[in-house]
Amino acid sequence: MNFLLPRTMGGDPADFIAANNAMGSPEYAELLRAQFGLDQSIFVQYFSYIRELLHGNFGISFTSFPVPVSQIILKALPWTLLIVLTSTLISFGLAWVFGTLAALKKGGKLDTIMVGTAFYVQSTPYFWVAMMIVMVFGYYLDWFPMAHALPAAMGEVSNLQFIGNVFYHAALPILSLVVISFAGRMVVLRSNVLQVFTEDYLVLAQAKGLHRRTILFRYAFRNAFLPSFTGLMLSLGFAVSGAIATELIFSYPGIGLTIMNAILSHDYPIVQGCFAIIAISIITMNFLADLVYPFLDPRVTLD
Amino acid sequence: MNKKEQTQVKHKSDLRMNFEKYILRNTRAKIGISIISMFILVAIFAPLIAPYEPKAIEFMAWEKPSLKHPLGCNSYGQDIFSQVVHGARITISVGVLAGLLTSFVGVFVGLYAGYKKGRVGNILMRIVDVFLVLPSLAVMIVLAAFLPSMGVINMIIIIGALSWLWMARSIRSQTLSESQREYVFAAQALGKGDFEIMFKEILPNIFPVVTANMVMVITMSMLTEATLSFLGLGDPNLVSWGQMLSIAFDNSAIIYNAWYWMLPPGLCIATAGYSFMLIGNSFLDIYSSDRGGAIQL
Amino acid sequence: MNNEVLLSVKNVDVEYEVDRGRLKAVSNVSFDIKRGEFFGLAGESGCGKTTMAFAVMRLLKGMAHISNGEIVFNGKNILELGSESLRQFRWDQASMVLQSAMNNLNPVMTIGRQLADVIVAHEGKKTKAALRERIKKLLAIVNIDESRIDAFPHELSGGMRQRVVIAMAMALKPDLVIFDEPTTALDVVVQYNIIKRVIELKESMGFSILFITHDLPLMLEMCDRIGIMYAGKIVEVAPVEILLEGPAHPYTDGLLKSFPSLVGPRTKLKGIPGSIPDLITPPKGCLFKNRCTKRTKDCENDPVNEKLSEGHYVACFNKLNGIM
Amino acid sequence: MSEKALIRFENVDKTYTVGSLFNKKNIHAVKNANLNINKGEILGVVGESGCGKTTLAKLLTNILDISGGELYVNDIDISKMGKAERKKFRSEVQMIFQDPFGSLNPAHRISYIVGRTIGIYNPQFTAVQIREKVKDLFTIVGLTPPEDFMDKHPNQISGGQRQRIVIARALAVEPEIIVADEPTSMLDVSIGIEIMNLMLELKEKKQLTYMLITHNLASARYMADRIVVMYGGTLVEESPTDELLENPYHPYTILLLESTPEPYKKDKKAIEAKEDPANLADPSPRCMFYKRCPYAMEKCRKEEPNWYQNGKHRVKCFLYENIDGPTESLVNIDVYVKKETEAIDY
Amino acid sequence: NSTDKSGDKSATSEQDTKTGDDDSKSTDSGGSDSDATQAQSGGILRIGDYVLDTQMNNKNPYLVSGVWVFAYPFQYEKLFYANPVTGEIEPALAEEFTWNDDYSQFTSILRDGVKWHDGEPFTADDVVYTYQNLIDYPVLDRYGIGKRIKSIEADGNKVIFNFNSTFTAFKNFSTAIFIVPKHLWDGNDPSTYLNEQPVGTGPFMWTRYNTGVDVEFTANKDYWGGTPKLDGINVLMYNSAPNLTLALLKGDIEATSGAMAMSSAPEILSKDNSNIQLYSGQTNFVIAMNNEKPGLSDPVVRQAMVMAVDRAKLIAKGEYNAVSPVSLGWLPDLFGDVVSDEANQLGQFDIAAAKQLLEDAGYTLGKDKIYQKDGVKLSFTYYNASGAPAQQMEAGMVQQWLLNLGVEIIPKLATWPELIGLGMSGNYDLCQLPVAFPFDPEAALSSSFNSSMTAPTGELATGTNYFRYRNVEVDSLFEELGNTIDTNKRKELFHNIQVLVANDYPFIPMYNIGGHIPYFDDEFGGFPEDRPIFESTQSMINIYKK
Ligand SMILES: Nc1ncnc2c1ncn2[C@@H]1O[C@H](COP(=O)(O)OP(=O)(O)OP(=O)(O)O)[C@@H](O)[C@H]1O
Ligand SMILES: Nc1ncnc2c1ncn2[C@@H]1O[C@H](COP(=O)(O)OP(=O)(O)OP(=O)(O)O)[C@@H](O)[C@H]1O
Ligand SMILES: [Mg+2]
Ligand SMILES: [Mg+2]
Repeated sequence: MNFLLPRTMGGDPADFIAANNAMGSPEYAELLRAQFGLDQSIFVQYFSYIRELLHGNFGISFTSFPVPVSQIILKALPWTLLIVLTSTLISFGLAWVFGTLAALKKGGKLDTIMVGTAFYVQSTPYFWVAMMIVMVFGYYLDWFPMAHALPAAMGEVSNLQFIGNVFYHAALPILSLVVISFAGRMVVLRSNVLQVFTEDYLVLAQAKGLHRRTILFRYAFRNAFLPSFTGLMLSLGFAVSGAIATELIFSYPGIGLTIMNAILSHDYPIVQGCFAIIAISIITMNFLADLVYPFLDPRVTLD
Repeated sequence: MNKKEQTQVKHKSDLRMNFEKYILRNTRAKIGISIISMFILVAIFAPLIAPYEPKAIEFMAWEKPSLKHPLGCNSYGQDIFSQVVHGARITISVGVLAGLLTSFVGVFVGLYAGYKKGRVGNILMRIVDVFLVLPSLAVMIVLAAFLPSMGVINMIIIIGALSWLWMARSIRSQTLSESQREYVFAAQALGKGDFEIMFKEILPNIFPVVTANMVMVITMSMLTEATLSFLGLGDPNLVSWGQMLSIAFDNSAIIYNAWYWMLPPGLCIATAGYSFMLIGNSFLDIYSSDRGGAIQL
Repeated sequence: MNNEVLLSVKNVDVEYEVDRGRLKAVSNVSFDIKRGEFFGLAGESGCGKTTMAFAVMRLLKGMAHISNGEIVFNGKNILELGSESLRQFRWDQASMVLQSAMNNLNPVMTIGRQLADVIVAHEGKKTKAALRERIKKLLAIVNIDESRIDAFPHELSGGMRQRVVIAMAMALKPDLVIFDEPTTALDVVVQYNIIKRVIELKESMGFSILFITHDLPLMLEMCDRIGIMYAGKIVEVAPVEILLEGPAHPYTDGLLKSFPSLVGPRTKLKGIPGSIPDLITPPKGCLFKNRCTKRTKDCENDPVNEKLSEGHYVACFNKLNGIM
Repeated sequence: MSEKALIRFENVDKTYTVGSLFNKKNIHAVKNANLNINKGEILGVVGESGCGKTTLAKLLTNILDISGGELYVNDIDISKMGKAERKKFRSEVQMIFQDPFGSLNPAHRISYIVGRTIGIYNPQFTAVQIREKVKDLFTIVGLTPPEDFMDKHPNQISGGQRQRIVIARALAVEPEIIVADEPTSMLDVSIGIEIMNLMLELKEKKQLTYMLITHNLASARYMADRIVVMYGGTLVEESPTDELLENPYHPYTILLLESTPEPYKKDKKAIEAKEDPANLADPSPRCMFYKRCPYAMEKCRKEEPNWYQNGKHRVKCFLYENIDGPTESLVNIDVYVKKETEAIDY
Repeated sequence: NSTDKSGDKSATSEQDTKTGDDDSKSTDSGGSDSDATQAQSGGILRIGDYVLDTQMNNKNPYLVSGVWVFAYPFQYEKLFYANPVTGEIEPALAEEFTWNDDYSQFTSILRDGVKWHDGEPFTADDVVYTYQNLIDYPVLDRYGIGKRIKSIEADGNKVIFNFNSTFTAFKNFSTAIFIVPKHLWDGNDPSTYLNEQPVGTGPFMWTRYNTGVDVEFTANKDYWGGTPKLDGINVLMYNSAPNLTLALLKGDIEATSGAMAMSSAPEILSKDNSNIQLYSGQTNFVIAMNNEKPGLSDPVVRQAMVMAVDRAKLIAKGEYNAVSPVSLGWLPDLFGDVVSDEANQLGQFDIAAAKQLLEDAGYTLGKDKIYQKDGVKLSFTYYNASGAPAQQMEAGMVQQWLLNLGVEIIPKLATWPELIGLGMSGNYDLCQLPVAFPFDPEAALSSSFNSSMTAPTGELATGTNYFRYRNVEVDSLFEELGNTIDTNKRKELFHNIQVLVANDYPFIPMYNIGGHIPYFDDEFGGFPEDRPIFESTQSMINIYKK
């Protein structure tokens, strides 16, 4: 499917390149097609794709011929992972804390405001939030850089400076992702906590005369976290979707942007490669989650 | 004859009962409904409300808000207020239609896979899982690049094609648990057909979930429409809120301080989506408390 | 058993705020439990038993509140306790075992930790070894092997989980243990075993028990005294022997005659037709009058609690058996 | 009885497959069940939770397919029915469920719930006819006047009334056989006894055959002509009701009897038994009760006992293996009597 | 090294080019000589470009895909340089050239003292090697030069090209071929060589690429044209034109490579010290008309449609006057004196006249206010790029104008590759797309208007004659042009062709895309005006920090 999906797009990449560079010469397009291996039948293409995939190759990009797709993806992936993972962790942590606070004071002022805001933010177009963030923090206030993952002409710097720079530049993209994903997560965690509050063991914990702190941290917090753990891993797939707009708006060199451009220029190998990588990483994440889960929840066993 | 009439009357009162139950009793639902009705009214009477033709390139570019142009003019010299008013039409109808399409497919697949299980159901769910692993926005972009250009219909199909996945999943899990309930066994023991059980027995019981899901999908559809437009995959011949934002971004509205161009469409999307979410959420609340859900402690 | 009153519930009302108005789940309920007594509370579903028990633990929250009366425990009105003294009161003096064994324990903590929590919360920090020693002993009293101390709840059977909760309830040697339908989810055999054990513990420790169940035969076999609740009110309180001979209230009588028996002739039983009135808009007078075979026009008034003999109270105008 | 029984279970097995792809387990919920039910009889099935009672009921009503053996109703093998036969079968065998709250679809009015059932089997009926029929049924199950109930939703009536609707729905197809799975366990006793009375009454009126499932021996005694005791997926004992209570053969039956609270029985001894739930996932042949049985022998762990039969009373237990002819129970209650324990302190 | 200024004069029959360096330096630095001297201290100019990481992997100037074209002119040079601002061809690595009589042999005399960035001397062998690759690897040869070359010989500082036949346009084409160093390339397959560390002869050397952020270039002190005044340049990467504009206005960069949101032009120009350099380029944006489709096959209809479009307003509203107009004669200013003014005057906006034209030709307005004749209704599909809002806005304007005329438009969207596909196959009525052409007027015209460069609708065109334009007269002029050597005669032929084509109205002109380079000159000076700021090696060396 990875293979077919991009190929269903209309238009021929070789014609496109030829038209833009060689007065649309069909002979030239034909030469390009041969170079890309697009002159063979779709089956031959498919089998060579599979063969290469088994060797860990994703083929060679058309639009940046003759660079291997894996090289392109490997360069982009870390940046996307950085912002996606960091923002997921931050938003999850915040959501956890605020979700619990809101649940504790269900119906209270904080709760009403938090939940209302969360709903509202959830229905806000993501890219718009990002745009507003660029506008305010990047352009007008100039607190953070508006683009790039690192400063221009950075030169040699110490590791610490390097990391500092990385996060200084990732701040706005991460902030925008956090703002958006925080809302949804908070609502979910809040209702998880509320759900846990209705459990008999929590009633019993109260009856036991435990300190409020103990009830909250030992009994409510952890149990409320569990149901959303697997969801957390799955949500990374969405986060990548979110990354497309982020990277576009923040000129951030990640994989979302790579996909977007590859699709627009019909560069099948890159599209295929990105989809494969994303699918593989999400599947791996889920697998890891399944491995870790038994340690968090003793009810689940590993077998 | 008489009987039939009677049952119809009954039916109505049933609807009214549900209406009262789900909507009137719930403040949040009331707020949601009123906001959304306002938007729908604006959409319907757009030509009467909007002072100008939304696409007419008649005025000075970058005009600031004034009495003549409440929200100023955009970079081409189009009246932004008129565009916002007309945008309600496209954005909301894309949302609603995509929501309906999604619900239709999602409910069918979800019910089928959840109740009948079997091979077809399993394959369907496999497909759902496979697609869910891919970043949906990217797949939508591919689809957008693939489908022949048909404007709004295109947009609706693209959004619908992917958002039914979640819906099918949620309906399926709901159906799975519902089909463990004894009334389903009872229906089976009575010899009712599969489709009667799926649609007449199970569906009415998960209806609030369906509705809530649908409402969420509507919100998501409006957001997706905006995002796709922003990425340049929308239909430029239509004025939608997403399209407006897209053009605002592309034309560097930021450097012109054109908040009057960037804020209103975004706020409209958020507000409309918010009101849909309110409705959906209050449905779910009532549903779960109907099922003896959370008892407060 | 001595005659010292441990718990005295006086004219307690509990109301729930619901959509349609106020639901009086417990109204004007009074009863005493003596030190060392095994007191049962029986009645149809929804008659307010759990609400009553929660009121004694002051666990009612949110939409429920105790609108009237007092609950005197060991001479102190617990409705006046502040939050810290309430915390200390709970479990230390009165502990509770809830209905379903499955959900009483936190699924992600070992039972040892959960037992330790109780002890630490009330007796302060202790060394690990001392705690474990204490917990092992506790498990032993409910016949659970000490090797299970680090087990998670899901690794135990339903009966064992219920035993763990019982051990937990005993941990601080409280004066009162409340059982709210502790065994309905369990099989008769297991239920029988557990309750016998509880009685043994009670005998040697001397605490009192408030036992709530639907299962009247069980109660009759185990309890010293039984309160029968109907629609939020206690209609009769009587020692078991009196009930077995013949109750005074028509409702109690109907209830006792609803249970088929394993012995005696296989006669046809009658049951009690009808159902509990709506507690939000209760009818005037005796709440049972609509289902009562002995109904007279007196029943349009509120019946008052009458003491018939030591420990036997009834609220009815048309008492049975001529006991007077 | 020389004639063939109305319902015959012949070596019926049912296994559920559970677990994930890599970790499949088979749960043997019903094992090698042999059982006859005669026309007009009430058969009680008792046993602890999870021993397979509901499964047995669902097999008989064909909600579940059997995994092995044969199950005949009216001499038709119900696992091999065609479409028409199945429809006829559905009108012969009806089920009443444990949970009156769950077995009525909350989305429909009760008149629809019952009426639709009539409609399925009587497509020729007009709406008016159906309504009349529904009213009749409501009257039969004691919901009078029927007009008061017709247009209500299940959640607007009480539990006892709901269970009456369930019975009315079952009667709507005029069945021969009714399988009742703990029909009163969710109801208050005072209500439950009325339902039992109603069922008994209907049995006389309509010549019904019942399979009544309960975990309460006293209820079984109240209703049933004959009682089957199940343990761990197997039928361990079967006997006419009075005989079973007087002269229980199986160690488990006796444990069950002694553990059932009975305030009116004098001189009850305190008993104690091991708790060790039967493992239905273990496929090896054995007596399922051996772990808890005070009489357990080496054999019990390795083989499955055969039926020992004494007239209409039969048992699956190795204690009776070598007995010919009628016998008294070989199980003494004293094996369960609790030993004195020393004073407890902690 | 940069002493040999005399060589700047070209020895061709074309008029003298100005000797760029000295003149432009003196004009640009004008009254600020003190600044210019300070400039020796260096400074790094920051330029923003719309470029992606995927374009940074491959620095092979032969390749067309995945490369970053903007960076080549700093590093590599060609034999000659085509200046789009003046429309002239200037000497670069070749100082002079000579043709033989029938224009089948071209001799270029190379500049002395040129060195590669690694210090190796630049020789005739490098030029031979570069061109030989075009012959050996057709996939590198997008203009099909290789197949017209018979042989290439090096002779001291001369390179002699022998052609199969007359090849007057060779010099023009040579402005598109970057010369690569043989000593580093030899032995690699140039069609897949990534050229990780580019080594050229230009004024700036590739120093470092910081992934996804920027590329640093350092000045080549040994540059033959003089040591650049800057220490280096730094090109920052951006993902979109609006982001570039933002960065420019925020001051993160001093100039952009040319990519910018057109709508920001007025705002940029309103700032102090801001400039936008405009020049025409090698891409015409047009609304292609399929001359074979019913209705469109009538030249009168085409003419009326051209006249219905207000090109000036289109450029003003749609592109904020940051582009130059396209003439119906096709050739933009950069071709200098071969451009026909007469063709440029045709098809002026006049809806009334356009309507009259249609009426005169027998078209009548239907009930729906759409013209029709003989059952043919003037109703056309109009393909347009998705994902390009400005394009779409312009399409909307055009649609309105055509509607005013009485022509119905059914708009449709397609992705860029699909649009090109439609153009090639001719499966369209109207299609709004860019058409690129090389720096050779003959090739530019022929590729789009020679009937041999098209194919019947449904088949793929062999060139960019997407219009299905066929005119026997034009074809014969092309043939004549191919056999004509005389410059003046050729000029006349060019004019005639343009006028003929223009009178057939085969397309609706929109605008020409060339350079529109915004820059701020508050901190840097020396930006040239007579040549593109970045595209020309010569201009880059004079920019200095104030
Ligand atoms: N959280 C609540 N909100 C509103 N009403 C409640 C709530 N909890 C209980 N009630 C109502 O209060 C009454 C008494 O409930 P309670 O749970 O005390 O009865 P019970 O005797 O314990 O019943 P059961 O035997 O079913 O456990 C019932 O009518 C019930 O519907
Ligand atoms: N659908 C199912 N899938 C897997 N296992 C099942 C399923 N239904 C029942 N079981 C298992 O089969 C065994 C018998 O179940 P069954 O419901 O027949 O017991 P039961 O005697 O009716 O119990 P109860 O008295 O609790 O209703 C149990 O161990 C149960 O866990
Ligand atoms: Mg209760
Ligand atoms: Mg069962």
